[in-house]
Amino acid sequence: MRVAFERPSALADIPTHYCPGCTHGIAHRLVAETLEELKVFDRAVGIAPVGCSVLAYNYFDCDMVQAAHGRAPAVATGLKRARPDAVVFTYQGDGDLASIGMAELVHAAARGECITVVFINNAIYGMTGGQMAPTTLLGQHTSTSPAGREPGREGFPIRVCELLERVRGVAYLARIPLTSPANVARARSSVRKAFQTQLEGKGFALVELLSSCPTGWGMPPREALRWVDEVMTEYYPPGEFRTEPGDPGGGPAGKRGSQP
Amino acid sequence: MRVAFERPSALADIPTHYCPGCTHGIAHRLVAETLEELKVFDRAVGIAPVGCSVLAYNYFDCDMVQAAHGRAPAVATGLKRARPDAVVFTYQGDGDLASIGMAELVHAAARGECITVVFINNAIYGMTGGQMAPTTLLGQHTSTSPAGREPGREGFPIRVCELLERVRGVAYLARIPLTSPANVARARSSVRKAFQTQLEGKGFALVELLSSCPTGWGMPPREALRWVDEVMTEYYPPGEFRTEPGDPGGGPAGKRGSQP
Amino acid sequence: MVEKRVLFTEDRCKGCELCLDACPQKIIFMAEHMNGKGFHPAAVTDQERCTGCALCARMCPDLVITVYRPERPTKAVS
Amino acid sequence: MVEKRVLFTEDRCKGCELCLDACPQKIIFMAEHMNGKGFHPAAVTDQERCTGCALCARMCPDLVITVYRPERPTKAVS
Amino acid sequence: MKYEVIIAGFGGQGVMSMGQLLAYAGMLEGRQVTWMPSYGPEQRGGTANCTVILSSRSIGSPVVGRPSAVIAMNLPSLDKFEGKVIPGGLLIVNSTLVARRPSRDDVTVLLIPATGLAAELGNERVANMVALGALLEATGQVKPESVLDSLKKALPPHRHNLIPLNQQALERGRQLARERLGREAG
Amino acid sequence: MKYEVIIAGFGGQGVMSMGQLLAYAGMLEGRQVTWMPSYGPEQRGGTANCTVILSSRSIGSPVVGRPSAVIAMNLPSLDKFEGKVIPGGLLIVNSTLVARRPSRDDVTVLLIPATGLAAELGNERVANMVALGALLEATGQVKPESVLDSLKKALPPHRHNLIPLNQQALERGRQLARERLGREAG
Amino acid sequence: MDELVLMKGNEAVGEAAIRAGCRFFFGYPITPQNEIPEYMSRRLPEVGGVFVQAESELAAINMVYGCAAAGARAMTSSSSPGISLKQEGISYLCGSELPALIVNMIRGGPGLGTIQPAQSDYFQAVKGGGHGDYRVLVYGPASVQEMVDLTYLAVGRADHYRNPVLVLGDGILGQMMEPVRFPAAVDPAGLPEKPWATNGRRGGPKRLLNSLYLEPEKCEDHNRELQAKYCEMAATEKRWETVATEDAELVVVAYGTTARICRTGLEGLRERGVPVGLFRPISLWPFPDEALDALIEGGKVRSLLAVEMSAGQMVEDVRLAARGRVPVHFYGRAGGMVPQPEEIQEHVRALLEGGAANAGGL
Amino acid sequence: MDELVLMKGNEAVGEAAIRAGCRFFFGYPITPQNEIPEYMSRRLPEVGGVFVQAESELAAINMVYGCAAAGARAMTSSSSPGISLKQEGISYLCGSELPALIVNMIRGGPGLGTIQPAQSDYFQAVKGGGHGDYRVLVYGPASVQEMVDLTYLAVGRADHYRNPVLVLGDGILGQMMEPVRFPAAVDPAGLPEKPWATNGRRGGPKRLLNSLYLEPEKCEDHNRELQAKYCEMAATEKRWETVATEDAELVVVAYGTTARICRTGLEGLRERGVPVGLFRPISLWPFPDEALDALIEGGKVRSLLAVEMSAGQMVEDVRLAARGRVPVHFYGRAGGMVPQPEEIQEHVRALLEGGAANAGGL
Ligand SMILES: Cc1ncc(C[n+]2csc(CCOP(=O)(O)OP(=O)(O)O)c2C)c(N)n1
Ligand SMILES: Cc1ncc(C[n+]2csc(CCOP(=O)(O)OP(=O)(O)O)c2C)c(N)n1
Ligand code: SF4
Ligand code: SF4
Ligand code: SF4
Ligand code: SF4
Ligand code: SF4
Ligand code: SF4
Ligand SMILES: [Mg+2]
Ligand SMILES: [Mg+2]
Repeated sequence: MRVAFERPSALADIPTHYCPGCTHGIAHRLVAETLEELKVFDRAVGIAPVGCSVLAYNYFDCDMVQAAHGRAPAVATGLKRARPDAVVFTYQGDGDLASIGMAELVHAAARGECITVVFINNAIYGMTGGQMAPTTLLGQHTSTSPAGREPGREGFPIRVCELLERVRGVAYLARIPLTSPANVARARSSVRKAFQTQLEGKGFALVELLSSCPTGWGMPPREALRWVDEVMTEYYPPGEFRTEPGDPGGGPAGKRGSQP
Repeated sequence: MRVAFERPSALADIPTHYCPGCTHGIAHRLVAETLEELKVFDRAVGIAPVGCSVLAYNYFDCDMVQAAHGRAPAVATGLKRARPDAVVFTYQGDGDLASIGMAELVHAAARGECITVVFINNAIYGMTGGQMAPTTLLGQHTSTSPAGREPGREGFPIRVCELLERVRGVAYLARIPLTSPANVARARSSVRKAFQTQLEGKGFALVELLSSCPTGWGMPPREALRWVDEVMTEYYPPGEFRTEPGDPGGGPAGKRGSQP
Repeated sequence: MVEKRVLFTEDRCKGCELCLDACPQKIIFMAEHMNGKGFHPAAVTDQERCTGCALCARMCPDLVITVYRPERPTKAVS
Repeated sequence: MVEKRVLFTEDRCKGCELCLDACPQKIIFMAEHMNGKGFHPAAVTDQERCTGCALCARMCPDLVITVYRPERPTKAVS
Repeated sequence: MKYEVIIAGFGGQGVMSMGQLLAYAGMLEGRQVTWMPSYGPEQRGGTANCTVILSSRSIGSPVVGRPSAVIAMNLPSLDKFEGKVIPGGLLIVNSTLVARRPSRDDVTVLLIPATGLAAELGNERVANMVALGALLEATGQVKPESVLDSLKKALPPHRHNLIPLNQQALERGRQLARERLGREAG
Repeated sequence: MKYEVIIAGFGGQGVMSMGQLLAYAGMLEGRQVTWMPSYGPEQRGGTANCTVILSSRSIGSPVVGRPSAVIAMNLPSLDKFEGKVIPGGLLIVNSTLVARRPSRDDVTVLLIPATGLAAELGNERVANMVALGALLEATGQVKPESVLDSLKKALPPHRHNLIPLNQQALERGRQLARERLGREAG
Repeated sequence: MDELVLMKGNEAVGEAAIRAGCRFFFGYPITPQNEIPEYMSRRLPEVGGVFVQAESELAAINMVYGCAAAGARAMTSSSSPGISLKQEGISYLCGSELPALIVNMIRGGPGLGTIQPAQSDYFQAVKGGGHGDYRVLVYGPASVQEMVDLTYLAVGRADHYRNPVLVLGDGILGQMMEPVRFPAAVDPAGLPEKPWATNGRRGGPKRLLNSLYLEPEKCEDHNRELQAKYCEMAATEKRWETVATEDAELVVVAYGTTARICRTGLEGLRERGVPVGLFRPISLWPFPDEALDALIEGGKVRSLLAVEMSAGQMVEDVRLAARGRVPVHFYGRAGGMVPQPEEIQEHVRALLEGGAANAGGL
Repeated sequence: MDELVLMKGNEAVGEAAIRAGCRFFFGYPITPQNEIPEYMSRRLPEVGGVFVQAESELAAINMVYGCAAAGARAMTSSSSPGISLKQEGISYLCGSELPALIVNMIRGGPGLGTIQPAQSDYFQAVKGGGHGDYRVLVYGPASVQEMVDLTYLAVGRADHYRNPVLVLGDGILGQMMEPVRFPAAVDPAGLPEKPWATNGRRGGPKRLLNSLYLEPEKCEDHNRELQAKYCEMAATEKRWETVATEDAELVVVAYGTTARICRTGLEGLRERGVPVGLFRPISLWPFPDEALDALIEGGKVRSLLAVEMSAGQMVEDVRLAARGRVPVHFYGRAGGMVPQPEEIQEHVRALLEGGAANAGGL
């Protein structure tokens, strides 16, 4: 018998602190497998965020730096500029990346920093106990949107890929839900492309993984995955938004008014 | 003889500190005229940024608040939430709004705050003496991009309207150059719409005014206006990007994948 | 006794049941007993029905599952 | 002497010349003398050629210009 | 006088609310009280605990190194807190989930199969009330009625249907403690 | 000994570089020097000034309340600094642009039509060198050769063609000062 | 709600602020103070108020700035790293003279540190973590009831002085429950007008809220006025408590949670006849130095022991007050560790026996 | 470049950092230090370095964090409001024990304040404007040459201690030109390896840079180690200068720009036979307290006068060192106003004649 599946060696062989059924674990594995597959584990440096995945610094067995809440892209910038031969990735939740860290994200993208951002969108602040995230859906109840998110009060959820799609400097951009073996396989291929983009020096790469937070959502894990598939993907359509660098244009009222 | 044109009374009758030919002065006038025209001067509160226009607090004769660099949209949010009947506008430069203030901008937009943002894009940091701005064009020489902005070193210029076009919560969005009487008339109509959007409670409104900084660019004023028309508008196409609230969608690779 | 194709590191299992839905053979079930962490761990007894497709393992957030496959490749999805 | 249609508050002028390009009549010129700020101010002497269109005023960043128009509207752009 | 209790168990076992009920009851009886939870990032599967102090005088430290009593609802809690009970103190152990016997011989040990008894009553979730009943019986710190009064205040009206079950569980705990302590019904 | 000069004028008149040349020249002559600009947000049309101190001992404050000499290249500068020159000090006024006569009678006043003379030499921008020449002549603080040496160091090689013009301007200023002071050529 | 209720410190802070007429909360989650925003998101809509979860602590403090500019009573809360991010904003609030309630439930640092309680943000709070010469009134409550009372007071004092007021708690005070009674509710509609508030001229004179003074003379004048205000605060806002200091030879100086732990420890020593007392600063800025001074001048005190959940910060203010007249010792725990009464007792005993040196703990 | 050159303080700082082997600059424009980023944007590419204009001060300090994590010598600079925004980042640098050079060219505050020089960020610098117990080595240069020397030193000390070092200048020091001589250039390639740097394992053990310690015991241990390091710094890094203090009855204590102004003033007094001296702290943290102590113990000094461009911040450290043995007076200017030597002279004379009270200026 040969081994058809085993723990990637890029992940430390210790139990994680994540809740039962939390897809952070799947995302970790995809990154670890990619580091091995692309043979870059040895020059990889990961930036752990502030969020449930802060302890990712213990799980990824490569060099790791813990960053202040939201600032991982800035930390990654400093690191990558000092060591262009390092393979630098950040691993960030929606609160970290899209709320407090919005400026650092957009500017790292616009600078076209050759880094890979793994973005875990679980529509909530898991770590701090289930508060509203910038990606919390309309109507979703959280501990700080107790009556359900209502645009007039709590505003609209932010779509990170759609936003970054408009930023020149971005070279790869995709969104995949971590909800089934097929989707996980797709996610893995996207994670791989996001690292390859860095290796080829093309620019900024981000993969958004639609994830579950059974605890924060108050749902059993399987129901949580169904909710991702049925509710989240409606507002956050999966797919590849960008696969090459270039000028995304835009322009007034849909016209692509600008030259590349 | 009747008066065909005179200083709007919403502007204090004092000389400004702006350099000769700086279009900040034109932008001021457009805002002041709009406040009068819409008869909202008396309940207007302006938020002055940090930038050449910091002293706007002296020029606009309505109530004014000076905000920390980049935080005007957050200050406006606090003010508008406390006094929904006030007509709140921020007046911000490109450094203030698109660099240090990127997170506050995107989030005020996503919350759909009923405020009006007047955005002066002059592709440079005027106040501090001509450093690179997030909107500085590729190839443009500034005191911190002395060899000309080069994407691999200084990244790409950010298009604010194109970016915000993807943010739900935005209700009005336009870009106009302040380069000729006809364009100034267009700009005036856009400024007016941006205030009307607020009055109708529709959501977040922003007008980007392509402006000149003769001093920072090292050009005579008339040449500077030509540069706006000939060079800036190429990367920053003028026009209305959004005239109503609604879901801008987006979606992977151009597909509009999401429901409104 | 058949050779094991799918192995669960029981003490790492958090009983989330995500592997259940992933298995095309529907052979994974939750054990009656509790593991050291207080969870009912996932298990497979019907080892010969396992195709070694590893779909369960790819959905397990906690790397509980190791999968072996006979040297001659099966037809299952890889 | 003709009634003035366009009036320049000379001391506020910064000599930027933006009004020059704006005037369809091309009657604005920069004066020889300097104002208190050290700039050569803009001026119009050919008042009767002024249509009162106010385009100059709408381009002036410094609100130097006030424009008057005969009560009976002219044909000029408003 | 001051009485300090640490209540510990898995996240879902209701140890926090057990402590709150005790503190609330103490307050209703006019005593000084504090309730202090352990808090941490959401690390499910870990153990949670809280400290309740009941006192006739104003309470200094809400954090207690050596409690008068410990309720251990699971094994990790017993492991962690067994050694901390003061000599002569009380140690209540949820014997349904905890296989081993405590090793302390200088404290009163009450083995209460709280989870089992709660299951018998139809809902494992009231295991905390069983354990609390045992504590009340063994210490006499607050009256069971005060705990029930607290429960009424704590539960929203539409949940008041749960009160009888909780009362039963509390009684069951008291009864068993009485038996174990060889006391007569009071 | 310490010599303190304030040089003031419009933004474009080269007052800053005039100060820097003076300081550089002082440094080349082995003296202690400081150059301190007024700095502010870019408010064009305002006045700019700098302070140069030349001293045989280490310099304490680089900021000077009462300078030994003032060069006023425009009217606002004269208004602002006229009163600050120490009694017995020197006041150089760019009389091309400044219509009024200074009112101080306890200082040496040199009216130098610097802008006019520079225009005569073909470039208004060397007015600062004319004024500097007058200062050198009147005070003897540094040698003209040191200023020219400084100029060579300060200008990039492709601008060295400007040196003769600057030298002429410096000379013109010295000459005029000599005349005004009733001195013989040195 | 005059009755006694059992409440978490965090929630009590929120309710106290509402009672004091605060209807606007702008904040961002961070442990161990999440119950404050969570409570406010539930409660404020019930009383016609507004809760906004800001995109960051930085945005939150600037929303408070805008809200206060409009004349409303506004607050924010956070814990250590989040409070660091507010430092520029706090300096601006002081510069523009805007009232605000700021709550810091301290956790151990530096950096991400730990989420457990600490008192290591004392310097930042009382000396000023932001730029420029400014002062913030700082209260250090020691119980949930005092959190209520001082929060309530803070809201009023902020308006009175047009200055931010900081309530400095810690993880324990935020997380613990104690019985509390709430003061009478203030109706925000009944509060006096703020003529300086920028809510639209509405026929009146133009108002400007600003901290920029390009001319240094004007900026110094402005600073002089601010300093005069701080002097007035220093003269009138000092608060403290003493326990058994009359005949004490050794006085422990501690605030907040640490003070109540020390009290427990000292009660035990007193029972055994050890002549110890407790001096508890309640206002941390202004530090109640004259009261401590008087204690020293009383002549009985032979030494002071500052106890903190930090590496030694308040102890500097104790030393400043002591001016070398009596030795000032220090005992501290850090990184989320909470001292136990027994430790305090041992340390005091060692000191009285002349054992411990002029440092300790940590 | 061993020759003397006339250079602006801001540019000299940049060149000194490069000489010290710093090849990475991350910053954001702000007056009065814009010449630092401008100089670096020109110079760094010439020496194979990298200049990044960050989107904000916050991003800049976090880029420094990442760059330092990779093992490189990195720096940032700003002025007061921008430094406030870096406080969280500075706390993180200390927590993760990362070296960095930070330059603050102070301007008057609070809020937007003024762009003119001040010393009102002393507390923030030396007490810690961020959260948690941490210390940063702080140097206060008084001339352009000293800016060069101390910046050069700072880069090395930062690496030595794995701790940020702050150079605290002001608008004057940044804007003025003085002749300077540069020390020998350090080749960054020749610097010792940093085994802790996270630049990819490359066959070695895993490295982690982190400041989170969820268990308070571990967090306290970490704090204990940090404190031990700070103690070592306090024991070995104190720097100061004295001028004519041997027989001085009144000693002025001042640092940076203020110190050189005081020196001018005091020279004038000395010429007239007034027995005054100057004590100039060069390291602001650690404050050279023992040296001041020795001066007081010397017995001649009858009073101290702290002079600052602030409302009184360093004066607290002077008081702590004086421990009540001699009176400590204060004279300050604020909001961008620079004291003149004559003011100092007058104030000193008034003090010696017993006129002025224990406060002054402002
Ligand atoms: C400056 C700062 N603000 C706030 C926090 C508290 N905090 C920790 S994690 C977190 C949010 C985590 O949410 P997210 O990024 O979505 O990650 P998740 O836990 O959902 O994976 C917050 C607000 C902090 N540590 N630092
Ligand atoms: C926190 C902070 N950072 C930096 C500055 C310095 N600063 C003042 S204005 C400005 C940029 C102005 O540029 P922009 O917003 O484009 O306005 P402009 O002057 O071009 O109109 C900067 C960086 C500051 N005052 N505060
Ligand atoms: S709280 Fe949510 S995101 Fe965090 S570990 Fe638990 S399930 Fe995962
Ligand atoms: S520097 Fe530029 S933006 Fe500022 S006033 Fe001058 S021209 Fe206008
Ligand atoms: S390997 Fe495939 S068949 Fe075997 S248990 Fe896992 S999912 Fe089922
Ligand atoms: S997916 Fe993994 S953790 Fe979840 S039940 Fe299956 S084996 Fe256990
Ligand atoms: S009003 Fe019209 S015609 Fe008259 S000067 Fe102005 S632009 Fe020319
Ligand atoms: S546009 Fe205005 S400021 Fe410019 S030259 Fe004409 S009148 Fe003067
Ligand atoms: Mg999340
Ligand atoms: Mg700009």
